[in-house]
Amino acid sequence: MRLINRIPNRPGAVLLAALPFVLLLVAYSVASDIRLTANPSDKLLPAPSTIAATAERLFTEPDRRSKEILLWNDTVASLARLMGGVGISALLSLVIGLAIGLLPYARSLFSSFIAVLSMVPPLALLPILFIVFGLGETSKVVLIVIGITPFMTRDLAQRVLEIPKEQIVKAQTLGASTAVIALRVALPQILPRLISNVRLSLGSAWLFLIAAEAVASNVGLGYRIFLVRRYLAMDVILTYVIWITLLAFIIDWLLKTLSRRAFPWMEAGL
Amino acid sequence: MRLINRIPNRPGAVLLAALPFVLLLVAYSVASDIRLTANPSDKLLPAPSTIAATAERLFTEPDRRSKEILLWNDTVASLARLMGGVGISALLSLVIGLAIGLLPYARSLFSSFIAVLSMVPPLALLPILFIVFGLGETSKVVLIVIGITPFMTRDLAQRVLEIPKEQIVKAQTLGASTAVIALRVALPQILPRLISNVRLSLGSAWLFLIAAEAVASNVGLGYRIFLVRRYLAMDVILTYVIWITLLAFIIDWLLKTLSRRAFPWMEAGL
Amino acid sequence: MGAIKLNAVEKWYGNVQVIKGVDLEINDGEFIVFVGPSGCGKSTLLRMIGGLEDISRGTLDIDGRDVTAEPPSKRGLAMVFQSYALYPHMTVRDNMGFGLKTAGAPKAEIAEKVNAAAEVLKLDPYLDRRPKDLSGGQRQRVAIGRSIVRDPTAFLFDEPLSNLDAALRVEMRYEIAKLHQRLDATMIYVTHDQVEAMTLADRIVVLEFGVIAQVGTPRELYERPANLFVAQFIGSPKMNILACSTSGDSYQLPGARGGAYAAATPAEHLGIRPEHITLGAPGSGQCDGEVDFVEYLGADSFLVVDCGDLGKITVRSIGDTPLTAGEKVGLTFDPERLSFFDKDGLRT
Amino acid sequence: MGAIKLNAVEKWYGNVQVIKGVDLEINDGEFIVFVGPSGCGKSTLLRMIGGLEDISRGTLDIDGRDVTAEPPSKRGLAMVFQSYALYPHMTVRDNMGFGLKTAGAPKAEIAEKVNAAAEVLKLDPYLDRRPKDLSGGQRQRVAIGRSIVRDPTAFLFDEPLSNLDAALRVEMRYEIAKLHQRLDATMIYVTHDQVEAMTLADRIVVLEFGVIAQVGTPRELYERPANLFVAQFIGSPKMNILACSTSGDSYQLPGARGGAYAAATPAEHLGIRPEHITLGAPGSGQCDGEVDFVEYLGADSFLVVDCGDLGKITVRSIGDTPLTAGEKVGLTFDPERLSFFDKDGLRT
Repeated sequence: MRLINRIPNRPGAVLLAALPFVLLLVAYSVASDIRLTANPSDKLLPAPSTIAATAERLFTEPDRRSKEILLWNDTVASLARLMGGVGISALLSLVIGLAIGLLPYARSLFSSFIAVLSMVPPLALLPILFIVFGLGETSKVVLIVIGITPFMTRDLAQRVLEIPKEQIVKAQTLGASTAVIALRVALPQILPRLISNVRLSLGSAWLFLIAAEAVASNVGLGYRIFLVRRYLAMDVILTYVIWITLLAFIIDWLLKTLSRRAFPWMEAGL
Repeated sequence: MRLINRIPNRPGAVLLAALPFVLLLVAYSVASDIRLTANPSDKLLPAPSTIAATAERLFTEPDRRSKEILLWNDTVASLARLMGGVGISALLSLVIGLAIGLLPYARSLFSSFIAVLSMVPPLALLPILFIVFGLGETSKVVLIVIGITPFMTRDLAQRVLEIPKEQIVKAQTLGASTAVIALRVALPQILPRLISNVRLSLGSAWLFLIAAEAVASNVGLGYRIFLVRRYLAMDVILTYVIWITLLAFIIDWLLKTLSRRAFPWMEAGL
Repeated sequence: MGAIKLNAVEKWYGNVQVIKGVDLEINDGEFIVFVGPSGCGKSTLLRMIGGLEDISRGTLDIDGRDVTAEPPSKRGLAMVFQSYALYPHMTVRDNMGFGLKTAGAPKAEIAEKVNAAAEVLKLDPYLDRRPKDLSGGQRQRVAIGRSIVRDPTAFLFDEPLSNLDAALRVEMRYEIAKLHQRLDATMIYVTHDQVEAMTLADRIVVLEFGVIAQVGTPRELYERPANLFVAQFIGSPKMNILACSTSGDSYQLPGARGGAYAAATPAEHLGIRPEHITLGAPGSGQCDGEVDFVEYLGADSFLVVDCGDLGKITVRSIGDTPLTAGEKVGLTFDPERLSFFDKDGLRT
Repeated sequence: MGAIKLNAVEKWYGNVQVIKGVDLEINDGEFIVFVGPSGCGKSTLLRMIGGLEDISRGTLDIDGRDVTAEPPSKRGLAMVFQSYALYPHMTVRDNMGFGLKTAGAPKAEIAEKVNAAAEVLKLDPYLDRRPKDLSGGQRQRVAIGRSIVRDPTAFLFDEPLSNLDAALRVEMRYEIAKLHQRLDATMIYVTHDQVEAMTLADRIVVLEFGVIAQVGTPRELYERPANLFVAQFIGSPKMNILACSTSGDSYQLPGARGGAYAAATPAEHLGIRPEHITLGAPGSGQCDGEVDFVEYLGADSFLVVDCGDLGKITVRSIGDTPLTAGEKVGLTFDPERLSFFDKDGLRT
């Protein structure tokens, strides 16, 4: 029987799916064990137990100087920047995307500008943002906005253009004005797409956030990771990495659930 | 007549498309002029003529100490890292993507691992890469590979799964083995997609490159931008930003042309 | 009221003329069907009437008023699309009430009119569903309902049934016919399906390359096609067309026997439909041939008879036929049912 | 050689039984058509024969050899899909030669066989094109050619014409019939189109919910349907089915006149096709009714006659009809053409 037709049975599939994770864990544990045996003060591959202990300390014990739990402060600061940037981008892309998709004049005006804009690597603009907006919150939020708005706008505009011509024509023969068509015909149909765009863009948004925080900040998840790198504090870094991944996963799941709840008419809509 | 039906005529459309660029240029010139009139040694908004002069100097005059033209050194170093990372990612994603798409066993084995992997913000891993691989070239290339491979792999696997079942079945009834199906039926059909994936991923690859160079390097486009930020050398930064954008545009155009030349059967293929 | 008049209407896309001067008067309450092969301009003509395409030259009158320059929303016409064009995010009720709501009608009036239309179209149980939860036929009914609610001057249908399967198509065809009886509104209907055209139309307009080939009742088109194009386009299987010559009051077929000819002008083509030929012994009737193959369809059988120089002639035999491939037969043409065409393809 | 035998073949998906024990013998060189409504299992059955679906229970023999456990590539069958399943990146030549190349045939042999198949299918001019540059009909021919090249034991067609437009469908139907004559290979053909089934098949297999409802020649199915399902599935417009009762050697229709009845077992349903009813004055024939509406199709007209308690009866009138809606008529059933069914729907 061809390999192509060999299908693992149910428990086999679960086992296979778990395999890479298990292997990774085992490999790490063994490597960590070997290094620690050779040099008990080695910090490069801390034992899993050390990581767990560090994680517990980070989540619960306040900093000696500030009396605050740094991890929670970092999380709140980073999430605020992330939400701010993504929220502004979503709003901008919705408005401009609708305009480009519906109005030929807006299409002529914006589309090539946005196409050129999307070719500029946003991180290269970060130094300019720091110079113009200073090292504060603004430049971090603006970096996220610059980074993800062009993509979201182009995609939403495309989606508006994909709305069957007949729907727009029918609305016109039924007496709808441009505003009514935008708000009652086009907008509801691109809202689900907006959410899926936000989900897709969140990965990039995290990148911009971490980059900005790494370069200049005094609080935030990205700042902390790059700060503790100097002390080779692998246990702290790994805790933060896992925590960020978990946050990303939860946000994605929330958005997916929202989309399914809010737009039940979406799948296979004609 | 509804706004929705007003279509600009040909010259009008060109004019409209040029408008945002012209406005941006004019606004910059005016702002620069005002600041320079107030303070002739202001560095924040250098006059367009200053930028042009700087650009000419950067492209042609060698550095006094090293006797080499830094911009070309930076470009070569950055492009080498970019190509290395993207090349490795393309190869990896092709092989793993084909395996996941064609073989149920590989699908069980890899797909959830890659799904989890793609949720980890790669920039958060950068400190770990620096610690593990040191500050040299390896960690920069690995960052790019980690950053873009999961997305490309998932997309290629998806594309393989989208090849109509009948094509695979037909190949089997015509006596093709798994290897023949992979190499003669599936591979040629996903190659165009690989190129479009590379095009899509290059934006991210540039980001990872600039981020890695900004944090730790001694040559490279990203390194230079963040270095001169300290001296507020806006003219240098702007030259570099425009140069990076141009490079990104040229690479994209080359890939697009390659794809169109190499896969003429692609569009509307059934 | 819904009388529509097209005066020398033309459509140009750049230098390409798609509609080449169409004159047509449609009476109030009439059911008109546009048919023709793809690319003949039937949909373009409908969209020009609906105002979705500009009229390049000529004028369009509705109820005696020139509406050539008016936007679609002012013409009072309702278009029903092949793709339904329903709004996927709205319920059936909201879809049907959309036009009234944009017109600012009071809620009670909207509800009343939507319910009335839903009753006519048997959509009452589905008013709170979304389009994706409906079958193809139900979606098409919602699309029609959305138009009914606005009391249009006329309905324009653009291949409304072509996305439905065969059984549903027959059913919806019947429902549209009933709807026309009940509303008594003018309807213009575009289709490429002959059966739809024949069964629905008061008059059929056959288009060929942007020109009207013939306008007439289904009977006129079927029995007295005005030219070779209409003769071959209407009817399935196609009318047999044979080369012939005429002299005085008789016609001749090459290598076969002829018959009486009545028209004044000479003809070069003879048309005879498969059901107007009877099979007999070789030597009888107008020509002889050999059965090439037989298609048995149950109610009828179609025989393709190879008549040498005359070509292959399709003959209908009612019910089954005792003939099989290879047998020699004589073909008798019903003299009442012959169509003759001159060298330009026009009926003599 | 291509004799295929299904022995009590069953298909289960978990707890759902899709094919419920099918026995069928297909002779070498026969053209067999599977028809049935969607969901009847006709495609599943074809895919089981082709080896694309496992056979849950029962066995499959090809030329006397049990191939139930063999993979598709060992059965020597060639499947032609509705979607063509051509390789978009290969030329027509490479698509057609794919099977030979994987089998390691020498280049000269591949070229020769591909050219031979291309000639049969009139594909010579297109050998260097890619699928996207071909029309639908040409793509389907390439798909057939790819199968011919391997000299299969039998061809399996899965609704091969359903993606083509009406005119092309008629043409390709004719070509498939010719191909069958020329290759003389066993062909199994799945379709939901009755006309394809009637005109192509040596024998038709009608499936209903995974069970064979009837196997027979097109004539047998049309003239002597074994049960109510086949009676109503084959034929368009449908056979009229009326409630009736029998006593001894006569049958009665509620509120109308009956006639002679020959079978031994009592019947509860009478079936009569539209073309086997003649129209006469009220009071004549089996029942009276009022014309509800008339559909004129040119070659025939169909009258729907409202017969009160008996329901609406469709009657074919050859050519035109003088009758119009509202007129009273009497319906005479051709006694030779009546079908009777008992309370279980089986022919008496």
